[in-house]
Amino acid sequence: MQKVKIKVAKLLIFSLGLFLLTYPFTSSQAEEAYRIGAIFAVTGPAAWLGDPEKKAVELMVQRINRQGGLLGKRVKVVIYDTYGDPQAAVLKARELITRDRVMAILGPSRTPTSAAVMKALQLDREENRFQVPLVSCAAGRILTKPVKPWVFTTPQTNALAAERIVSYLSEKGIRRVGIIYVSNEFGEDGYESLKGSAAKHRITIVGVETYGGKDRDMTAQLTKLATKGPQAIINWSVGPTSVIVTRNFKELGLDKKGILLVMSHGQGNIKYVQLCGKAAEGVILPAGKILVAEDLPNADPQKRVLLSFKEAYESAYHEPVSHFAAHAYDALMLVVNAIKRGKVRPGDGKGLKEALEQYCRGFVGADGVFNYTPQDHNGLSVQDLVMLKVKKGRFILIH
Amino acid sequence: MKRDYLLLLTLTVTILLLPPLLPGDYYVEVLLFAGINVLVALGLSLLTGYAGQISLGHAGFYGMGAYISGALTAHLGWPVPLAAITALLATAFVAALVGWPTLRLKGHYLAMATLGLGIILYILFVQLRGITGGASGLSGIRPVHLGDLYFDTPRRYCYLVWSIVVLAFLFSINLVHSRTGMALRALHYSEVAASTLGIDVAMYKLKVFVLSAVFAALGGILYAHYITFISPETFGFMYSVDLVVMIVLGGMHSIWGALLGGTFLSLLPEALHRLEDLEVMVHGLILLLVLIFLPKGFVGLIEKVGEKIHGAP
Amino acid sequence: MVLLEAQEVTKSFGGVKALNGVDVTLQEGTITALIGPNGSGKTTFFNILTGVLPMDAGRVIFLGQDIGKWPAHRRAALGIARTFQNLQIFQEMTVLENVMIGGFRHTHSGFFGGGFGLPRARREMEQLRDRALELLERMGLAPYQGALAGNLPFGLQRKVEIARALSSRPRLLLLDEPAAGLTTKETLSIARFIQGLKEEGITVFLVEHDMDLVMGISEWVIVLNFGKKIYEGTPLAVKRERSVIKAYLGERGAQG
Amino acid sequence: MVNLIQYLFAGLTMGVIYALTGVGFNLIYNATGVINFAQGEFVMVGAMLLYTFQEVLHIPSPIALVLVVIGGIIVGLVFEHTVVKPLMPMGVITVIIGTIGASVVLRGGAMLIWGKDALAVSPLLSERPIFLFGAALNTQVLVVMAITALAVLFLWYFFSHTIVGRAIQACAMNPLAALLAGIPMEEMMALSFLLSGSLSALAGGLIAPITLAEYDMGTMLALKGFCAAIIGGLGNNPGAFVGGLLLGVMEGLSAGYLSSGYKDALAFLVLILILLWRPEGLISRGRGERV
Repeated sequence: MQKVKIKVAKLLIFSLGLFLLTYPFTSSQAEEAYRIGAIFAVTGPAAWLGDPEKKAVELMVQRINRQGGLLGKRVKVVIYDTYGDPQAAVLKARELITRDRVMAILGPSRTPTSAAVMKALQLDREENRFQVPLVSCAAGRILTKPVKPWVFTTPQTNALAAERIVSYLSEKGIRRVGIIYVSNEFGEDGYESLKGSAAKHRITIVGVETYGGKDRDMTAQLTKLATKGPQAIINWSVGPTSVIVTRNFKELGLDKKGILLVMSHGQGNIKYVQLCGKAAEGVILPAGKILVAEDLPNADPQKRVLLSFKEAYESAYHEPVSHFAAHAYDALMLVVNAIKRGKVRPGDGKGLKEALEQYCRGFVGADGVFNYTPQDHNGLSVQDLVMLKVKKGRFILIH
Repeated sequence: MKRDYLLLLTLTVTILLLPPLLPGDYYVEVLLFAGINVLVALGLSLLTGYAGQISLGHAGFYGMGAYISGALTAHLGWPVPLAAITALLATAFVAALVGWPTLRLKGHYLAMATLGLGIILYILFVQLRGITGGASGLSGIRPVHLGDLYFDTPRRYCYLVWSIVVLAFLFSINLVHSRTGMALRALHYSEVAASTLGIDVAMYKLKVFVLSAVFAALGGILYAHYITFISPETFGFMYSVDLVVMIVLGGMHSIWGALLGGTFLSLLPEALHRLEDLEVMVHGLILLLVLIFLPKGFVGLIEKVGEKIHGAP
Repeated sequence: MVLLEAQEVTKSFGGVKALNGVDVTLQEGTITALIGPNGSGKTTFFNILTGVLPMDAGRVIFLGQDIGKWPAHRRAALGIARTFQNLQIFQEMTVLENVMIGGFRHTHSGFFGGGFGLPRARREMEQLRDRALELLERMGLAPYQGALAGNLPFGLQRKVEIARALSSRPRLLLLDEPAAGLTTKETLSIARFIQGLKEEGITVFLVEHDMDLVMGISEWVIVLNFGKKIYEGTPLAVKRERSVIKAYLGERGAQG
Repeated sequence: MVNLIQYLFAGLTMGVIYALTGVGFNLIYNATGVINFAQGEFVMVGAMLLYTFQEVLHIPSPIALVLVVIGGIIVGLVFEHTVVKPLMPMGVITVIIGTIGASVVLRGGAMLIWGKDALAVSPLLSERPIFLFGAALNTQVLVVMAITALAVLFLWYFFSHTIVGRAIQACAMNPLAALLAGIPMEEMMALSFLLSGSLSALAGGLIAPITLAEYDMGTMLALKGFCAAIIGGLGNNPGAFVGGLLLGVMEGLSAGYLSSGYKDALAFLVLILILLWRPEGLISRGRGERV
């Protein structure tokens, strides 16, 4: 008799433990509101992407609700952290849909996490079980080329940024270019895009080098590239590694050898300039207009939008607004715009998807003027990127 | 022996009843990923818990299973079962090739060597872009289906995963209670004594190493064919560390430690994501507290509770 | 019949010559003792015979086969079992399991058989269990079968190690200081027990310091000093041999 | 030819960082026989503290570095008291997992205190590199190399020529005998953690200008620090110094001449080869194991 008692005790402990751990998550009753979910890499190796994105969305939802909400109803946003891990992104996306009953998901921040969510929830198929559109803040081509029915993206894709750089360089008569990129999804996609654009503009790539996300010294790779006689070196990376490349470039005195250092739109963040200190002087990069909002000509429709967002963000968080915050801002505002103009009812994911495809033409966002169509779920063009130069610690508009 | 079969029966019953009880697909998916973690941790429990050989590189074998099976179905369009078997054989072969020299090492040195192996495999997943899709990841991995029965809903896949976990536990229980299992425990406590009893210590260590690598690869295959998109960082050094933490928290001295530790570490992040920025720190604190207050892990705790009720010697 | 013959066995650690061309012949069914002062190379010789240590030169012939190069586990498969000077029992396994695994060489099921619970594997486990229980009864260890070997007092742990060695039904049993740390009463029972083995046809080769035990039960005694065999003979002859006394008690001792 | 020198300088830059971390490992390994997975986090805390003292509170660098060392001592002692001491009796694997848990706690804490962005720290000497044989070398590297050499010299002298130093070694080699010899084990262990904590924190402060300070910079540092310690022979401080430089130079050359993608793979391959053929490391004399 005693033995049986233990068996039962063990069974109970095991099932109870499992159930208790999961029980507290049952969702609160969903009252009448527009429920929008968001998953960003708030912590972990890609925290510099997710953190500003989360802040931007929280800020704008507060403002919308303060100004009477959307079509008279409150906007409720649920934000989870994926720490940049694809498995966690899939789990959190599923949780947003099945438990929090959201009608749209903003994010994730990185291409692999976005691709994992797209595949797991079958968002690349027209008919899928969940009928919830994903508005990703990642720039990878896998999300938009060819178009995925339920996936939209807001950042300027690597292809656009690469095209902007290469066309600018060829305009300046630069024919020989070296490329160095970080061996992650952003770097690889950037390299592929640069190869495509360079071929189109008949620019020869004299050398290619890579480095790891955690590497802290790239003098070897830069020296090797310099020996190939490039007129410009393009670095494609995000985060601290780009600071190291910029510093090493200066230490090696490559700028004195007349080599131009070009960064990717991943460096669209004043913190990058602050971290590099004097080493960033003279570096050029493509970026969204948000970084030079004040210098934009008044006729530019984006100026008003950018200035109000920039002012709101910087007064709320006391840190300079970045490119990545702009991606999340656009993701939210595109959804809000589609709901408002398409009169989409709360919870109608399919209605929202169609509204995004119809009512987001010529929509003035922070990253540019969006033209979503059923065939193009990125909707941006090369004109949405401007060329900037770092001068005395600030970005100035040069093209 | 009989006790373990009863526990396995308890697990099977729990797994059959649980998915329908869970309120939404999200929980089923958490349970599914927990099953995959438990399967990989079970292999490590046999290797480290029973045979005493530490490995800090098993995420590499987990990744091999995922990438080989994934690439075969994505690039060459192989049927899933064939790709899976090929992945298991390839992983077993590499594990044997690599295990033979490294298993001569002991303690820290073995831990360092396996750590190095895991990182080398990770770097291969990133650099062999033609096959693995590099850091941008590999997509287009075909979902699992037997004939026309598609395992594409979380619930069906959860049953698939946990049925494999139950079979793996059945295999492990038999193994642990067989002469082979005793030989593994013997060489754990004294390799010299074991060899003088006729146990080919080097071969036994290699076989259990390959077995644990195959379990890891099987976990990788199940992961790849569910999520149908994989990228290198899932198979990095941190997962190898998580695996060891799972068996230590669960209780290294018993295969059931892999079940409890694996499930616990899979549920912990889900329970903590309310804490946002605090999550990382709380995660570390919980690990430390369990280590300090539960020397033999959860299984040890349950055994102690059992002893109190049972009043065993 | 000669069971084992060691010829010219040599082994050195760095500059130190632990064994210097030692020849030993063991007749089947006899009890032979290996004695000598500390550091004379006794345990090293044991380790070489059992393959735990490789030897620099020499040959080891067992039942006509040269097993000099064989690894420990292959020699054990021929029926060579041993105990250790510094106890090597499996602490976290029960006494029963320690003795069961002793019979390893008589079973053949592997990972495949064990894992899938094939009938042969299950039968083999039953055989090991029955054989071990019978042995434990004989050695009076049955009451401790469920206890962890590591928790037993020293004397009992020694007995468990011997039981484990016997569980492999060896043809040659090497005992490395079986009486070390035992009370006189326990030493007597070990002596009687070893003689019992002789009736079962097991050849015993033991290293021992307890002269009463050595002289009491061995039919042949080999004396080592500084890695060289200085004498071998019957216990009586060895007792009187001057060179042996000199080796043990030094010059003046030998005169007295 | 200039390229070769530049690759060597690249190697030296990272090499000194690996060397310093490797020495930090040895200190704890020598005292407790444990590989401390939180060693990388000790270095990270040092880098972060320097940022706070030097960049935020604008304390002049020499004094800031001293404060960083004091911070490192505190971290080392708290770590020993809360993690190592309670877990020691439960075996090596459990202690290793304990250090992993501690590294996660330190990382989480740093993220809360200093945020998630990388932080820049100005170097001790000038920003501009110096040019030797036509190749550029960051001045901070020379500073780090000089201090590391000094630290290794001090530790070598401390462990071989002072009573306290020998006492610590005795504790590691044979705790029971050390206890019987009347050596106060508690203080010896604490002293080793104090040394390791302070050295690693100093290392963090010194390398921050080169690598930037980031809350999750610890993991990769720990891995490479392992390699350095093992190449030099676990427990051998001069060995770790040379091992770190070797590792760095090898990475620099492979990035320059082979492919930079496989640089880390090569480093760990060398680690495994050394473990298999000379586990006692390239530099130190062999240490047999009694059967």
